[in-house]
Amino acid sequence: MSWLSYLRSAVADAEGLQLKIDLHLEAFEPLACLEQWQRQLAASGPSTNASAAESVFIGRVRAAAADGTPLLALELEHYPGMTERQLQQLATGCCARHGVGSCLVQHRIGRVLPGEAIVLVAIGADRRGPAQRCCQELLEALKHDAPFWKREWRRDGTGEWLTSNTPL
Amino acid sequence: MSWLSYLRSAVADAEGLQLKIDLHLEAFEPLACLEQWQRQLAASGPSTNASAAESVFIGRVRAAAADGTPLLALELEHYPGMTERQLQQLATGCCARHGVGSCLVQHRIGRVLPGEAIVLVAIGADRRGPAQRCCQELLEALKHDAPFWKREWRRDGTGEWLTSNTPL
Amino acid sequence: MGEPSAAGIRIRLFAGLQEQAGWAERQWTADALVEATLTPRQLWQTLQLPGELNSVRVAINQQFAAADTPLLPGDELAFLPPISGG
Amino acid sequence: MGEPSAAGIRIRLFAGLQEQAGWAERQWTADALVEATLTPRQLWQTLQLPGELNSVRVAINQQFAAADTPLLPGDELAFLPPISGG
Repeated sequence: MSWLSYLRSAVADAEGLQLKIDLHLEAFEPLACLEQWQRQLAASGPSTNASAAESVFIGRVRAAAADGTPLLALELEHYPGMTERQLQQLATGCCARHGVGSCLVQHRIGRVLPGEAIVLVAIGADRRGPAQRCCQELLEALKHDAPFWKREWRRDGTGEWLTSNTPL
Repeated sequence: MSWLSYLRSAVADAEGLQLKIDLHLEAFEPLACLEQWQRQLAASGPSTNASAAESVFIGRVRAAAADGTPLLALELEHYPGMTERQLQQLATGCCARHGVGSCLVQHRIGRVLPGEAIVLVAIGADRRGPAQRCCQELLEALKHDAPFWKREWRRDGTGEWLTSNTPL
Repeated sequence: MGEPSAAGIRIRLFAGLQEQAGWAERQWTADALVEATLTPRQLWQTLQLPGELNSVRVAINQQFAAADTPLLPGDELAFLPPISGG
Repeated sequence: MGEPSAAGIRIRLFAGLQEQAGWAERQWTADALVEATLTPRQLWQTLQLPGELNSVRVAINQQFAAADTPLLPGDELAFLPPISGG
């Protein structure tokens, strides 16, 4: 399974926060990652039982480019080193602000096909409010403050760098 | 697998909305339900490809009762007929307001043990904003406007009906 | 379960309210309905249900309804204590 | 990749900016640094990078930084065009 091809993995447990961040060079299955993550949390002790509230976001590549034409693939460039560091900082800060217990971030890099997952964010907390707010805020943070760049490859072989995110 | 023991299932496809609502009398696995749901969506035609944005919420039974003592189990009573109808109405309205494409709601009834899932809401849309907002709004709606009642059973054998939800 | 008398009104209680009242379901016979319009509020008082009516929600035929909605023979009336789902 | 001269400043461009400039990485030699403080803003102008500096973000040693931060020998400087992740 290609989703096992983790590029780098950062696992932290600062102040009780269970944090895991991975960049994937090849397609990953969000639900398989989630399942593995829940097993890992369960194995890390009875005190970190399944969270009462879990908020999850999965983002996938659209079938169409920004101009409406069919999309061949999305190329995701990153800044090796800084991207991982920024993700770690953004996640740690966001989780601390909302007081949540666990955070999983999985992000694709490289050539991503329509329908494939680009990003997975999963936040576990004791209450639904913090879980949902943290999941949303972290998603916006990594969309705007983690160095990733998307290039759309169209069917005609031309490619164009995107200079902004899809509007909320 | 006990999660297959669906009590009732409502599947609708009004105005392009893919909707599935189930009440489970026995424990269900949220991720297995999600996977099955995604397969079902994929099988229903190429036009309903994997959504670009999917927002998911999973709620589980806490280990402690509202008064802090260990919880033995949560009993979930419902109003057979009205509960299903209300869920259907709430989901259809919420999805229409936010213009989302797919909606999965899974809810437990009966005796639910700590750590077990009570509720799963999964919303698929073309953009993250509508997916997230619809998921949150529908969760609040079903917490406040679908006839479910929780009774906490404590270790000492006493039980108490809850008269409100956990705060957001 | 109450008698399946379609001409009467089926009254249902749930959860804590059912426990406090000591019953889950009753059939209000049709002949008591002939004289005047009957509302959930009147039935709440007549049946001497516990607590305040404004702390519960009313459903008629499995849809939320106002406490002063006139009831018709065959209706299913339910008093719903505070909801705690999800 | 540029020369691993720890005393100079490594300059990196990404995505669209890299494509427009026509290069990905350069080494700014240390001897050009001795006279005065050097800032990302000055390097942006000196290197005649395309577009407006305020349309890009500056990172020094893989942390976001202000465009007027003094650079030190050994620093890694990056100009980041608008981000589009997630």
